[in-house]
Amino acid sequence: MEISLFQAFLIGVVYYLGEVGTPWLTLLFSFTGLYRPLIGGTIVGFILGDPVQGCIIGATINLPYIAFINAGGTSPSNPGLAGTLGTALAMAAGVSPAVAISIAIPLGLLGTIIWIAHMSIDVIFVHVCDKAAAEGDINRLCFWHVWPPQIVMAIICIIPVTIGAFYGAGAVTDIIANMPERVLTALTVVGGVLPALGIAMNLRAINREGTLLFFVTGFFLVQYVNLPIIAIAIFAGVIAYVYTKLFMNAEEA
Amino acid sequence: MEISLFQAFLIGVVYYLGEVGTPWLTLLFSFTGLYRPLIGGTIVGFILGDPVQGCIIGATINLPYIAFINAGGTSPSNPGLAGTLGTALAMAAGVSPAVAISIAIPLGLLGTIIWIAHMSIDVIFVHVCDKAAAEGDINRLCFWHVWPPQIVMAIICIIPVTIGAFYGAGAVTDIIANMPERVLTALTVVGGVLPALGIAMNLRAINREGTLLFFVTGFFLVQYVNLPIIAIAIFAGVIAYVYTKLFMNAEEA
Amino acid sequence: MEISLFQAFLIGVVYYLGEVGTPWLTLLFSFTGLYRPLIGGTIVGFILGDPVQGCIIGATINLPYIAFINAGGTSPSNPGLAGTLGTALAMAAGVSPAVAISIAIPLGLLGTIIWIAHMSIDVIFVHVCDKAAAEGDINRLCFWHVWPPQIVMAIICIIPVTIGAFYGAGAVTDIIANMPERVLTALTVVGGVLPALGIAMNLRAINREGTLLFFVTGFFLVQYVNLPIIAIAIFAGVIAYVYTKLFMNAEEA
Amino acid sequence: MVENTQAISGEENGVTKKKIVLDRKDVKRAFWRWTFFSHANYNYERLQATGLIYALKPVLVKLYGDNPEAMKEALQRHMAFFNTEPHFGGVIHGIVIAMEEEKANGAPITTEAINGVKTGLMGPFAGVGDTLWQGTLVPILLAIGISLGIQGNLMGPLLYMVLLGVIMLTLAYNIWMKGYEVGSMGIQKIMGGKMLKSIIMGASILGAMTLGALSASFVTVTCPYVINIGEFQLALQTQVFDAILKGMLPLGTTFGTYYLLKKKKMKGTTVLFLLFVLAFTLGMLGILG
Amino acid sequence: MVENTQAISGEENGVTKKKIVLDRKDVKRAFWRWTFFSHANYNYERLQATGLIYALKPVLVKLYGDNPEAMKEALQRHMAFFNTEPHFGGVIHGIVIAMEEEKANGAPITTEAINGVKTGLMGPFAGVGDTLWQGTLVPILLAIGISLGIQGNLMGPLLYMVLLGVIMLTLAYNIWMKGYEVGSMGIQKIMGGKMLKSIIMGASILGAMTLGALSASFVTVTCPYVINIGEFQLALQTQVFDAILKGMLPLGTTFGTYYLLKKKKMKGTTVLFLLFVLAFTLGMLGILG
Amino acid sequence: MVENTQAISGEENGVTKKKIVLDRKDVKRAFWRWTFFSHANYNYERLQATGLIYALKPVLVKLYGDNPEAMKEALQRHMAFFNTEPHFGGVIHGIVIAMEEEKANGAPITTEAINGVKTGLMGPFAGVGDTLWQGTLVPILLAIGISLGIQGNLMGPLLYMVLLGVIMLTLAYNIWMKGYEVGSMGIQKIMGGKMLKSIIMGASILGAMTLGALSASFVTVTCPYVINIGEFQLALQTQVFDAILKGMLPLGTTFGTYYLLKKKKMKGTTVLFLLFVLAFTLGMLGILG
Ligand SMILES: OC[C@H]1O[C@H](O)[C@@H](O)[C@@H](O)[C@@H]1O
Ligand SMILES: OC[C@H]1O[C@H](O)[C@@H](O)[C@@H](O)[C@@H]1O
Ligand SMILES: OC[C@H]1O[C@H](O)[C@@H](O)[C@@H](O)[C@@H]1O
Repeated sequence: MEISLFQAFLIGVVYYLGEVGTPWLTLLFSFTGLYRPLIGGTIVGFILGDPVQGCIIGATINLPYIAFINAGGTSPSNPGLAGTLGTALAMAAGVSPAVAISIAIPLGLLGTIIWIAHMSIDVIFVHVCDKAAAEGDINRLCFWHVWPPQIVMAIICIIPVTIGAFYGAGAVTDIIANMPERVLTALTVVGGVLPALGIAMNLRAINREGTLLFFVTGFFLVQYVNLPIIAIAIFAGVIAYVYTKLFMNAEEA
Repeated sequence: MEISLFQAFLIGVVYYLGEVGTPWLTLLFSFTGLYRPLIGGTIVGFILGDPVQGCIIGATINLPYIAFINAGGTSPSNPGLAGTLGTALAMAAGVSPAVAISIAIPLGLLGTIIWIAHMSIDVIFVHVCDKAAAEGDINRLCFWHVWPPQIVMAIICIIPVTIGAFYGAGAVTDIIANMPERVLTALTVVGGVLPALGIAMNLRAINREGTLLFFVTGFFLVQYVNLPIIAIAIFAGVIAYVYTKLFMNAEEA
Repeated sequence: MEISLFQAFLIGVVYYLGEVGTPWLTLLFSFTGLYRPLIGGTIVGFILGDPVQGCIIGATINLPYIAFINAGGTSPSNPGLAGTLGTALAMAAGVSPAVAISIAIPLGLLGTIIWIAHMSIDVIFVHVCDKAAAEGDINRLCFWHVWPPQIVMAIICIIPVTIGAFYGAGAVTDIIANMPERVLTALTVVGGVLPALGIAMNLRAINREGTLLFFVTGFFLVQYVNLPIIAIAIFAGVIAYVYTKLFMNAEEA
Repeated sequence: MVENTQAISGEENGVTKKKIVLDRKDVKRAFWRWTFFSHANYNYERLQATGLIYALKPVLVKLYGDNPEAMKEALQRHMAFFNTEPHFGGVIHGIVIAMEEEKANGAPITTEAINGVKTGLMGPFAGVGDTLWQGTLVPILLAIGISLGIQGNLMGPLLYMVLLGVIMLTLAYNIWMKGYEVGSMGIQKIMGGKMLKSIIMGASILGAMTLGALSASFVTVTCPYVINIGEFQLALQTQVFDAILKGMLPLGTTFGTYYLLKKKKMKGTTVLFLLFVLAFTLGMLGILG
Repeated sequence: MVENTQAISGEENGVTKKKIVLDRKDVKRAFWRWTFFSHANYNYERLQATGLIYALKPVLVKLYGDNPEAMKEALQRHMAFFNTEPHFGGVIHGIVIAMEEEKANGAPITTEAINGVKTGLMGPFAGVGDTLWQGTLVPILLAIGISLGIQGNLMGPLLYMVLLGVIMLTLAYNIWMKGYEVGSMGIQKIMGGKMLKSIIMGASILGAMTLGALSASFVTVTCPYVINIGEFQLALQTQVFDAILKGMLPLGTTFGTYYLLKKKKMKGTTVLFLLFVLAFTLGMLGILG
Repeated sequence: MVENTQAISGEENGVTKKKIVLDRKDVKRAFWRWTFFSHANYNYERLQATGLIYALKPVLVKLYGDNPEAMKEALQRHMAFFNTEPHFGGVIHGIVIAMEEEKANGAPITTEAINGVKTGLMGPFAGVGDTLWQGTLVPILLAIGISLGIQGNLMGPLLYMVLLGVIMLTLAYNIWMKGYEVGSMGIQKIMGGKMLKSIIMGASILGAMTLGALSASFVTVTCPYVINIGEFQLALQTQVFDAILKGMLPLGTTFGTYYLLKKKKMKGTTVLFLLFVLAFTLGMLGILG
């Protein structure tokens, strides 16, 4: 499959719209929307004319990022890039979803550069805002909150992705074609291991006594009782309520 | 199948004996005995010469009334009539258990008239008892507690059911024969929805903070873990004990 | 299969090394090691040249002793003898594991004699130690703690088992050959019932309010949710922690 | 009980009036009269009032048989509104018998005291009793009985009836006798202490969870509707509802019903009618099925 | 809120100064400005500081529009470092708006008081919010969405997005408005009392258990290695690991990762790199697969 | 420990007597002597008394080797009845060593104090230890080991032995050393505080639940009896017992056995005999099978 320059550009826009810090879709529909490969991949599929394939590949690429968390602005990876550019290249190269994952993961790693760049550059605009504040000029402050940062971000998001999508397809097809079976297996292993990172970072963010105990409970309810996530979330909700209620009841007695 | 007048009369007696307020079998074996279609239907089956078929139909009719509750004398339906007359008519018409349910449900609704009638008429006898009490005449009081109400109740229970069972069979057969498929499906839907009422009334009777939480737990243990009721009752018993123990432990500490 | 005198002697040694009170393997690897038919049987299998068969038979014989407990030196049975001599005779007679169990159980019963004997005889050596203590002679005390008791125990363990293994095989083969089917079934029933004793003794040793409740929970989690033991142990651990935490939290509040 | 009463009556009257002592047999007879006749004259105005008197007859006759005035008072005392769950609530009757016995022997027990016990306990024990009996045990046993019976196995109704009878009569009998034994003293322990509160709390948890299980097992609502968007077919039940949450519709139905009863304070019959019409209509339209 | 403020300002100034009253509309406008623009200038130095001011603009203009000095103060006040989870943390904004309103009407509310509320609550609500939103709800809905989407069912992404949007926006809106309603008084209840502690505890349990489930469902580590000892073959995965404990390797991997992050205090990127190299190498060697 | 002791002995004697300090090596040697020889002379009269002395020999020789009188006292002190679970109970030995060390260096520790620690702790730690070791861990690992072994997989016995050895020896060693480190001071914390109570409670819950699981998995009692009433056939096991409650008979058997042991206070051997005869007879009659 060929990717036209216009399609490549649209994919760049999708990536930009999903990045944390773009206001146009709200944080909710960007960071926990387009930024997730499940959504980003499907939209890229639409752009490339096959939403169903985009959805399948996006969903697969999303697997290692299922418990991805970005708390307080620290991020070890960039699922947004993995989901958009990753899906695009995978579709262009016509590979299976399992192989798509091994294209996407390195992209996710590379993507952190974009994140760090924008989080750093924005510091400049804050200082301009400081001056506006000192003068009591709220309009200027609000202008600098939105436009300069967004222009910068649009540039650093859209340009690389457009280029990557337009020129990358061929390169990726070549690399994949020459990759030994072993390496693909090894990359699948990597894909299976990576969700552990999101989960562990999440756990660290919770960071309370007894956390690991409840973690283990959820883990083995899946392993031995084979419950789906939603069922465990329900039971976890009940347990959380009961435990907290009994604990607090004792505290105040 | 024909229902003889004598059989019809016997079915009337079965209904009477199961009604709340008949003393002859105790409240336990009437209200939570013959009154339940599982039991009433089986006995009607005996009378009509096919206890196994009566049992099957009675059990089916009992489904929407499984959590039926009558607390403090308020009752939205009459499973007793549904179970006895319903089983009789269904067997006479030779219909499937699924259809039997749609004969029985309207009967259950009609039956509330009998209940309201007897609960109202008995008020008369209470006032006679008041007089006996004022005279300190315990024997007269006890006489009026039993005989007049029972005679009234026998009349309003046995006569309509005898008539219904004797004459109703033909009518029911006709109606069923001419009923479109759609309607039967719709009645099955009704049968599936109705247990919700008994359950909701039951829940309202419990009426404590946290009730819905435990309700939801039981619900999803069935949905996702596929436990039978008895297993859930056992685990619920353990949870009830533990929760109460911990709660009270804190209260008194 | 023939058992040579040397093999019979080795089996006696295995039994001796597994008995509670032999120091050479530590209590851990004797009492909860060789003493368990799973281990003892496998070793006897090695000696008789077929470790896999020994393992199968030992594992089977271990079933009724799975929750065997010996707390404070009181023991209703001797799994050590059942596991070693039992496996040896079963292998010699070439019987199925199910039959092996019915050879082993009576041996386990007989074995308590050996246990009682050594627990009684050792009292003598304690009195000698008392004298050593009164003289402040720690070397003598330590000598009497180890050597005399071990010599006695080696004798009462090794000799009977050697004789039993050497001469018993024939007798057992004969008995088994002439045993009616019924009796074998009945012995299987016995084998199925006996684990109840170990479990009940264990429960009695725990002996706290609420114990039976948690027991019942574990029981029905297996019956209705089909969880393996290890899963239940994990969930039990979590429950134990949570319950204790909430209980103590209330206590101290 | 007996010794206690004697002491009190002796001390108070100064003279040794003939003490009236109840047999355990009297208490048992009252139990059986109640078990059979509690609801024989059940009515909207006083509910179980005359049932209570009928049950207590052997006791009242023995205590007040030779004292028409006292009998009159006793009868009028118990003609008041009374309603409780008959099996667990039997503890109240046991206590009342013990109080009447003491009163008949001169203990200073007022009509108010007896009424207080009755009205104070009848509510809680109706709640606990109905939750455990009608609300939990009966549905559980019915679930077992129906599952056998629906296959034509007569053990279904039989097991249901036998298990229910044995469990409930054993409980009822012992609770009744316990009530008599603890008497009006023990009552304070039960009412004031944490026992009653514990029982209510435990029963409600047990009941609620079991009802949840019943709801999941016996409320069946499925939506066979399939949406067609061009060639894309979307089966609502399997591709939406089941994907989000198993049992979504039955749960929603049950909660909806509960909402109508509890927040909208509708009467059971109204809700029944509503459910009927709604389910029938949606069934006719092919939206539910 | 409004009446209260009036009373206070009236009493204090003695003179009836024109009172500035916020509309609910102003509060809602601020909510939407925040919802869209909270992170528009997100950066390492002050994080959401300018986002907060951008959101509060309609409020600040109304309150201090004719008072340049007060406006300057307000802007400088809010240029301070600020960061919280934007949906649950919206309660802080609501409270801040209520405080600014009172302050503008003369209540003795200091800059320190407003800062105290912001810095005191932003941490806890980041914790609770991230646990519930990113840590629990998003992964659950993703698990549902991915399981559909991976089969090519477009309901997967759709359901995910719709459910997430409805749930989070409803929550965020109500929390924000609640914050405004309780104002600075209610804040003490929330901060001091057990409510906040309860919410944090409950959220962490819910989150931890869900993460456990995710770990079991989505971390896949298996060892295809088979040991050959003579003719005896030992498949490590099925005959050792599975026999001891199902999911031993995924659990070990997750705990190992957690250990590196938490005890070794490694950065996420470092751990990612480590995992990548390790998994790749073991995969190449055929030890994992 | 060491510094502390020095201070005390120094102050008390006034003169700087040569202080005897134990090496960690001595404590470890004692641990291994105990691990091997605890039960070498196990007997009905004093149980592990001489085992304790055997274990402590290196310690006692170092502390009292040049003081025959003190040695005599020490030996007689420890010849008293002693029995505990050897792995978890090792904490007692650790404490005793620490106390002896202090005593030898002049701290005012009486024989009663040492005895108090031993008799006070040996019971609780036998309870906890037996519950966790024999009562929980061993049966769990046996269940795994047997399930493999019964299929002829030699990993069964191997895994059992290795896991048990590693877990228990690690625990035992650390508990022993911990006891020595906390010494007689820490003991008060353990005895008085809620820690010991917590451990006992937790262990008993864990143990009880595991036993329940074992009972369900390994007690097998089924009734093949079929009742014939005319043409109606009733299979007791499937149509009655299973319909009411899965595992009814094994549960009943276990509870019956428990009842005989606990309420009837029968001896284990008697119950074993009873069970044997009963099960055999019912098996011969075809009622069980
Ligand atoms: O941790 C609080 C908050 O920090 C940043 O604002 C972002 O990473 C948000 O997603 C997160 O909720
Ligand atoms: O609610 C208490 C009680 O009220 C009435 O007597 C009947 O409905 C009983 O079934 C119920 O138990
Ligand atoms: O009960 C404590 C202890 O007693 C004896 O020493 C033996 O039976 C041990 O196995 C047990 O742990």
